[in-house]
Amino acid sequence: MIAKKKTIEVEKIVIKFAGDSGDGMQLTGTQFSDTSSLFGNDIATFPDYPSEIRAPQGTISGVSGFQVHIGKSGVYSPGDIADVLVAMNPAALKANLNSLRKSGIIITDIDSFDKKSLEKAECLTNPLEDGSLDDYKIIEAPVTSLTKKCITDLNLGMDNKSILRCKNMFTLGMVYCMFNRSLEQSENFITTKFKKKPELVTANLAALHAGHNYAYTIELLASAYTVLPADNKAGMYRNITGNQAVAWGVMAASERSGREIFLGSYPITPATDIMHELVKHKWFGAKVFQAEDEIAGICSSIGASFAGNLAITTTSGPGLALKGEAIGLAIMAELPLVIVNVQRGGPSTGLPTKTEQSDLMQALYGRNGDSPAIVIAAGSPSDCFDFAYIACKLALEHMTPVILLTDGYLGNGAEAWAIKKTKDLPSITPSLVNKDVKEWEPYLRNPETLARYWATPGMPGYEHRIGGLEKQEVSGKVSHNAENHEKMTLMRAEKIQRVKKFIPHQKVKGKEYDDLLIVGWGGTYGTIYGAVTELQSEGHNIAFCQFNYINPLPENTADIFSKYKRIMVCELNMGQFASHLKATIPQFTYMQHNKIQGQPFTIDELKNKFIKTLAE
Amino acid sequence: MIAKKKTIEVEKIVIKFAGDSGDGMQLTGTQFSDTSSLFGNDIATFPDYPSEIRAPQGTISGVSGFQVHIGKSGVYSPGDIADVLVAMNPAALKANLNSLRKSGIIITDIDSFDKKSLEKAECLTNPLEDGSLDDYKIIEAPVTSLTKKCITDLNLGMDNKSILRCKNMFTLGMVYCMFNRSLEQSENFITTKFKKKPELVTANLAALHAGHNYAYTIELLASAYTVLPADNKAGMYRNITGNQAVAWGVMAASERSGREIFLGSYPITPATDIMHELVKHKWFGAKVFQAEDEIAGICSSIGASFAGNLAITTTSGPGLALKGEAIGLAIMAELPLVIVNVQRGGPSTGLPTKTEQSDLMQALYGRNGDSPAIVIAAGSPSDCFDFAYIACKLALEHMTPVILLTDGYLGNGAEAWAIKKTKDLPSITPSLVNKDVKEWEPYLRNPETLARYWATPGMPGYEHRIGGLEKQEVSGKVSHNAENHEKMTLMRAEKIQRVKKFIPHQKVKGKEYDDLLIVGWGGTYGTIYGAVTELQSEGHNIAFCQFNYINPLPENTADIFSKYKRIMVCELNMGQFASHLKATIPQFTYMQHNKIQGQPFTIDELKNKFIKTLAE
Amino acid sequence: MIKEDCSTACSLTRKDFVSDQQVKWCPGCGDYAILSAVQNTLPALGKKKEDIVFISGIGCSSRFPYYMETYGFHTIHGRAAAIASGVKMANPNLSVWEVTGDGDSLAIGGNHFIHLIRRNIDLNILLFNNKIYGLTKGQFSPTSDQGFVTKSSPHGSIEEPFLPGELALGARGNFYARVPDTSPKFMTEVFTRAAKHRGTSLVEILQNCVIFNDDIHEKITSKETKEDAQLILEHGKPMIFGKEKNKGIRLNGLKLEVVTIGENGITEESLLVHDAYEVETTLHLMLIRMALPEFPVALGVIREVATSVYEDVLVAQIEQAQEKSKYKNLDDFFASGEVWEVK
Amino acid sequence: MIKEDCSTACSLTRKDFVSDQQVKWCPGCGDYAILSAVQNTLPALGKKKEDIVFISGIGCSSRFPYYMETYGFHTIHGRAAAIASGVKMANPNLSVWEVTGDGDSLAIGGNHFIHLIRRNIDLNILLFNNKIYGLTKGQFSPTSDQGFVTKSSPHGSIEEPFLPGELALGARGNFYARVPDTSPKFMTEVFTRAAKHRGTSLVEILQNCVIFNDDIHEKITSKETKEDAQLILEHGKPMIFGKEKNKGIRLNGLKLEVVTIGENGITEESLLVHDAYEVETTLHLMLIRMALPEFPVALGVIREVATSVYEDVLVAQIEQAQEKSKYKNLDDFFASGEVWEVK
Ligand SMILES: Cc1ncc(C[n+]2csc(CCOP(=O)(O)OP(=O)(O)O)c2C)c(N)n1
Ligand SMILES: Cc1ncc(C[n+]2csc(CCOP(=O)(O)OP(=O)(O)O)c2C)c(N)n1
Ligand code: SF4
Ligand code: SF4
Ligand SMILES: [Mg+2]
Ligand SMILES: [Mg+2]
Repeated sequence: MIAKKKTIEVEKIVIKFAGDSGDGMQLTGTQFSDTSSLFGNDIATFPDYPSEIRAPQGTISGVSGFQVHIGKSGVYSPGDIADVLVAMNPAALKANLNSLRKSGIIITDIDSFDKKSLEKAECLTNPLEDGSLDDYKIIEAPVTSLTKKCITDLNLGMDNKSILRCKNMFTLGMVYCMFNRSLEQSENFITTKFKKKPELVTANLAALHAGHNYAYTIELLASAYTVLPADNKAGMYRNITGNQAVAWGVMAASERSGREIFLGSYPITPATDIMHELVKHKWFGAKVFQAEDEIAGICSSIGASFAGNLAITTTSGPGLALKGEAIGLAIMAELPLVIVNVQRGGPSTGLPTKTEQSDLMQALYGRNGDSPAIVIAAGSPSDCFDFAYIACKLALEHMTPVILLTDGYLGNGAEAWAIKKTKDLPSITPSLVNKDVKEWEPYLRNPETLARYWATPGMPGYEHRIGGLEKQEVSGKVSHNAENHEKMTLMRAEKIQRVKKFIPHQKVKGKEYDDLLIVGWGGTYGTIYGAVTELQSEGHNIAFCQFNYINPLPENTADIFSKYKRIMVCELNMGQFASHLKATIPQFTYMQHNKIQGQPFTIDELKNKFIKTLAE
Repeated sequence: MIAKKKTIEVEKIVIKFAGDSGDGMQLTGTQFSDTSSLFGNDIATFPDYPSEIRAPQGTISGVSGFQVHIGKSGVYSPGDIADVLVAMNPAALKANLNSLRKSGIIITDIDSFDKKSLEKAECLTNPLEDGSLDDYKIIEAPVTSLTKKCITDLNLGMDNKSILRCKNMFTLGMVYCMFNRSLEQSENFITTKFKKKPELVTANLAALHAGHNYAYTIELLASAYTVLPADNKAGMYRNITGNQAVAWGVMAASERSGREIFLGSYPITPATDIMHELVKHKWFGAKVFQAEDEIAGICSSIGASFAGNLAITTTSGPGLALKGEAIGLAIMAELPLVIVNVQRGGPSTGLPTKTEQSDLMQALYGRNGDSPAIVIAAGSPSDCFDFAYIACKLALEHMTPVILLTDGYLGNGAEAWAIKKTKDLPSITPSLVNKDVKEWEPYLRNPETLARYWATPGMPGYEHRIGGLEKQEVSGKVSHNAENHEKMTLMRAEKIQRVKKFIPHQKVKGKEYDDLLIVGWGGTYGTIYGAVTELQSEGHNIAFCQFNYINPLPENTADIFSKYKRIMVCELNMGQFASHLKATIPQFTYMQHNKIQGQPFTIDELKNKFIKTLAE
Repeated sequence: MIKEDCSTACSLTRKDFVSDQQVKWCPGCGDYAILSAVQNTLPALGKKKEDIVFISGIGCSSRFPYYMETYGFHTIHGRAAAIASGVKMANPNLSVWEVTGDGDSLAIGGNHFIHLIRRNIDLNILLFNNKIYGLTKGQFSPTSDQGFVTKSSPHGSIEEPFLPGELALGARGNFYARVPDTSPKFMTEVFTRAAKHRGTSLVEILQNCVIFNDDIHEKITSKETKEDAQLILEHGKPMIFGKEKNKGIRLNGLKLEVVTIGENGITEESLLVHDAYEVETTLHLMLIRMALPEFPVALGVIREVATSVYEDVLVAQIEQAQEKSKYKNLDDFFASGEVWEVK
Repeated sequence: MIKEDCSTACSLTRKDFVSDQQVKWCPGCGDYAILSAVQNTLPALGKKKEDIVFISGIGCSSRFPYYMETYGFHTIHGRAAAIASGVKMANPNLSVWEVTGDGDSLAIGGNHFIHLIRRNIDLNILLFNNKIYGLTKGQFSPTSDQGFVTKSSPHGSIEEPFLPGELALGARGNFYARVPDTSPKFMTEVFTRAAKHRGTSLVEILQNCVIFNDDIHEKITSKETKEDAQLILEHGKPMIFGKEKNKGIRLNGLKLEVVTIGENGITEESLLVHDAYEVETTLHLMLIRMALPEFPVALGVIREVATSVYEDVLVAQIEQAQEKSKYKNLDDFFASGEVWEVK
């Protein structure tokens, strides 16, 4: 179920600033490109003035734009299509929408969407409300009112018009924050430019900082994830973010398993959007419970699972830490449960808006006792659909918690998704009791999967008690017996290992017996894929395999590894998957390439590393 | 600081039942030994009647006893000295105390310690209150009143005297529970014996079950830990349990570091006794806070650490799971903190009263992000003193959380402790700011340890803010900078690795280049030691090293491993230390011997395993 | 083994609710009487056995579900309220009972406790208040009195205890009752009322732990004093108590006072009449706070106010969304929005 | 860099409490005014800068400590109360302030919140109640109104909100005050009272989040309506409010009512006089529950009752134990008990 071939391009990004002629968009664009050059970027820009010199304010013909293409290197044009559109009013939005890529980001001044402006822009309905922007990521910032507020507070004695001229600096501040740029260059610029008018220096600086703080506070993310749908199969497509995809995957699993959805969760960046998405779908019967904390989130889900629902809980790193004890309960009670962890930078509160793969060990081991669970990881935003679906399937069929790892980069990133028909998805057969069979006990197991048979409240004749104390095999009664504990511990371990028989073999991209096998897992799929295929096409002896099944690992993993001279594990942490491989498949030597910067890999950086390694 | 040579003997245990002639002690003892034979034990018994046929009730001369020596094999005598004394009244206690080993268990009927009985037993003060039993583990059960209650409730129409005759069955039920014996043999016995008097069958069975349930409910532990102080050095000794030793070790560290103690904790078996011990020592200034939950336990400790105290939190498995997020905060804030985890059987609530070593992975990895902490483990009850002390020393000197792992077996087990003078302990120099140095920032580091310098509220001029977000190196301000995050992540890792330079080299017991190196860690020290030394003295080529420093591992570990043909890791879990070794020192092959029965290893079982392995 | 489906065929009796597990509390523990009272309560509720679920945390009290021949889940410490909430939301047709202790619900589980009550999910909470941590062998709990000496407070506890009823009303509670474990019939009555109330019902049971906190409720429950120590509230009835049934509670300004009928012109009419249905919590709180020796302890259903129930609204929102939905099914939804075709 | 030790030498001003960090809240956020009010409060308290500590959880509000030139700790979500408790117990000489939000303290941190209040540790809690999760971009919180539409409640929130004051008193709270972020001087007054009160002081600040819940307190705080909407309580003063200062609060049976002075024979004497020191919570709770439009919203220090403080007793127990101790030092203690010698 790995998503098809695609190229991911993260080093380059096109930003278009658009507004009314009076909005100072040229200046804004120039500032951003100047700062980016200083930052070390390659840039290409394209100013795009209104054709009429004095077009009426607020109309489409009055829109002025400035496009900036920035990248680490190799930027040769201002870009055909924008990734980010800053639109100061409805007209600017309307005029530039067709040159924004699907799933691109729109930053807009919500204050400018009043009736009059919409009319001037010839909008019959408000595009922010009529659903026409469903496929974009919209950031509605109150630019006008916040700019006003922050400057009025300073009592500089400026008139309204002069104050409003600072709006562009507010927007610029926001964009700087999103792209991690320093304010310094523009601060200097402002100070110099308005040297003679100190109140303008103060006002513009205030707006710049206010915009920056605003973006910082509401944790604006620059999801610079551009997927070029290179060789997509024929079919219907739509865009999807990773977080949306998780929600939809669970909905599909609900449909195919016949189990109602229950999501118990507590908001946390960058996972909250899964809840936001699912709660929209009450029409589908999804029950979404915003709990008082992460523990109540997972515990309510465990209760719902006990009662027979398809139960999910979603969170990010610190939240997963809080759920550890309860995951242990679900393991002991052998109840189906999906735990989605959208990883962010750690430890502790860490870097909440940045991406990282550093919760792998926590997913494997973050609870007391020998307590194995299935751990899987999605490779791309649209992949999140597939692996959320698989997580539900494995949970329901194997009666166990499944931890699905995604990350901030995937969760916020968008990608074209080949629309699935639910009937084409693999079937899901929850491990329910067979009512025709007379013999049933709570811990009687399916001999093939070792999953126990699920009986849920409401079913007459199956009344039973379970709990977190060690249980007697078969009967499920409390047992303190020594041999039984060993038996049950091994049973729980074996149950998870058996999952190997139900998951696909690991695939490799490349020739057997190549020099170097690159190993990755989860959300780094796109960049590693990009780097390796480029090197392969350049004739290098390099192969690649990206893991989605982390625990258990696919059956043929050792087999694959045995066919390569060297193995290098690339990941966005200090080497957690490498540790896992060493512990589970110790017979090989694993080189490591790690990046711990809260940022995804880039193709160039990987290529350089791989070329160097190949030459060693 | 590893405790000196000693032999641990857990397979054999001597229990003495003692009471008034009318209390039915002979019958009780016989029942217990019969059941134990059926259980597969080797037994030897010794009935010990009062010399006077009808000595006055309640007097010492009226005490009747029955001693049972049980073991897996090789029981040749009823035993010289008892490990457990069941004393039905003060006289029985007094008469048998001198044949009970120090730190042995006394089970006594608290209801029988009234003024009259004490007088009859010629006790001037109540031994339960006058401190004379300080060195024993006393279980004060309300045997008389509970027996009465449970039988009276049945309305059998029995008189008081007949009811009280069932007291022995209550006690027997308790002992069965403690030693994991089935009630069946005695149930059959009672049913047959009183066939003609159904009310006696009912009453005696009720008492037997009530005693069993009582012991079960209050989680009586049979701490069958017998230490034969084989070749102790000259000096003063006293007995100490592992949990007590932890508390005392912390007190000693407080004395030597000049930092006041703060313990924030929440009760949980088998860790609660550390809190119970420490709270007694208000005279020493120890502040003990029974928090509302485990999270508040650790968080209050983090607050106390921020404020400059020697801060500790104590718990067991499920509680450690709840503390994960907060441990991450202490790692990020780089504050000293000792987390003591007394391991018990997992997963989930698991086997709360049994021992296990299955929280190792949780200690290493149970929190979000790359978040390394020091992990150490104590090897014996008295060793808990040393390692609690070391935990405090490392925390204060390296400014980091330290997780100390003990287990239920160590915590409840007792051992002779060579009384330490605080001045003979290694010095502790907390990483405090040097007030003579003018340059200080919150994350300025000691170049040798990489520990930051601690400034605490109340110190003028050092006002500063820290937190759980990633910090700028040196300044400690919030930073979202990519390179800085990588730098800081590596710094936190390196800080822990540096500890290697401050801990002793790992020692080996045995010859270099022997056939087989046995590796253990923590609380299995005694049994592995026993098994290996016996095999060595029998001429086998076997060596042994027991790890107390888990993360980081001692510097010479790989060196040691390289000198043996085969390495076998023995532990009470599914192989967590083995996994850790594979991940950190992957160049060796590790065989495993695991026991997951909530029980310690036994020497015989290890010897058999080792002999078999040596022969392979 | 699957039991025969008798629950629909024959009418249920107490015995149908007794499981095959041996009850493992200390002899004399108050928990036995509570178990018995619950088993006596259920048959008359008209719920099928399979539609009843007992959820507990950890503690002596929390072993309760094992002894009930219904669905049951003995979960983890403090989390029963959250787990029970999930059970009820997942299947609102179930009769869900949370069994918990003063440690389980008011120490580690305090947050779930107040949030459950605030949400008013239709659950019945049986809070066994023995003012001690029983299972961990006797530490003071959040309901233990100040000065209480235990293993963890050898110099006496420093903490002000919660009054469970007061905390529950502070968390916007709508049903609160208090009963002693010594009155079997009274318990059954109150449990029945709790079960019938729609919304979160909290029943605090004054439970005796013979081992670690024996007789802590003795002044309230002992045969000799109980008539003077207990004010048994009945909705619509004047607040009378005492051996001679001649004592009563009267309002004096904003405070309550104990008066004697026949003295100083006091008649039954002078007394407060209990109104459990009153929305304002003022008087209910005063009743909850009455304490010996000045006052008798108020028992019975103190507050019972009907208001909207969480899962009712949840289900209504879902039904409404389903009616209004523009999608017939999931495939419909997936194919909606901005879609394009690759050929 | 170590700053010069000025705190003892010169007297402190507002500026001494301004840190070098750029304040990063949205323009117009109510948090600015609160920060300023706190910085205005501290100089007059007579505490040295180094003896003041700000502890926060996570949320917009919880960024507060960075902006204060004192000791500060921005901890993890919901745990500030527990961490602050540890700080205070470790060093009772410190003036410890907990800064927290409605999500931080009443959602994830609810348990620590009620337990801190029950224990009555001498801390000052500043609870920024904007009735929303700000930092995570706008989900309903435990104080959000029923029906509130947010990203996580597109069909309207189902939950009954907590009243922070009511919950605090349900948890045995002794100091509770409420102030709007729009009244700088009033905030400073109330913060000063909170600081001076020994025991846990809870100040609920009606804070405006311009981004996700703008104007939620508008009816209370707007210039036009505030005089009619606010009842500013002062201990010992009659409860008068309104533009014309002619409205008042009177007790009618067990309920409050709004009356107009001069109408129906009402005089100032008919009105309730505020008694913040009253131990019984009855009237305080009624004041806390007063809500628009029927009533004005009660502001100021509603309850301020002196009672024993946790850490005072803790320290006293330690001192007593030290006095009575039979051990001179640790070596003494180690060598006590049943000791034997091996030769
Ligand atoms: C996470 C966790 N922390 C602590 C414990 C230990 N523990 C079990 S029950 C209990 C308190 C029980 O008190 P209460 O709820 O009053 O029940 P009782 O035994 O008195 O009926 C504690 C602290 C645990 N099992 N799990
Ligand atoms: C363990 C954990 N769970 C969730 C979060 C995400 N989170 C951060 S702040 C917050 C709520 C903030 O609301 P509030 O306390 O009202 O503060 P405000 O931003 O409104 O000032 C949440 C849910 C987190 N940081 N950590
Ligand atoms: S310890 Fe107390 S509460 Fe627990 S079973 Fe025994 S008597 Fe009951
Ligand atoms: S999001 Fe709201 S609460 Fe947070 S800083 Fe902005 S205005 Fe203030
Ligand atoms: Mg209790
Ligand atoms: Mg808020």
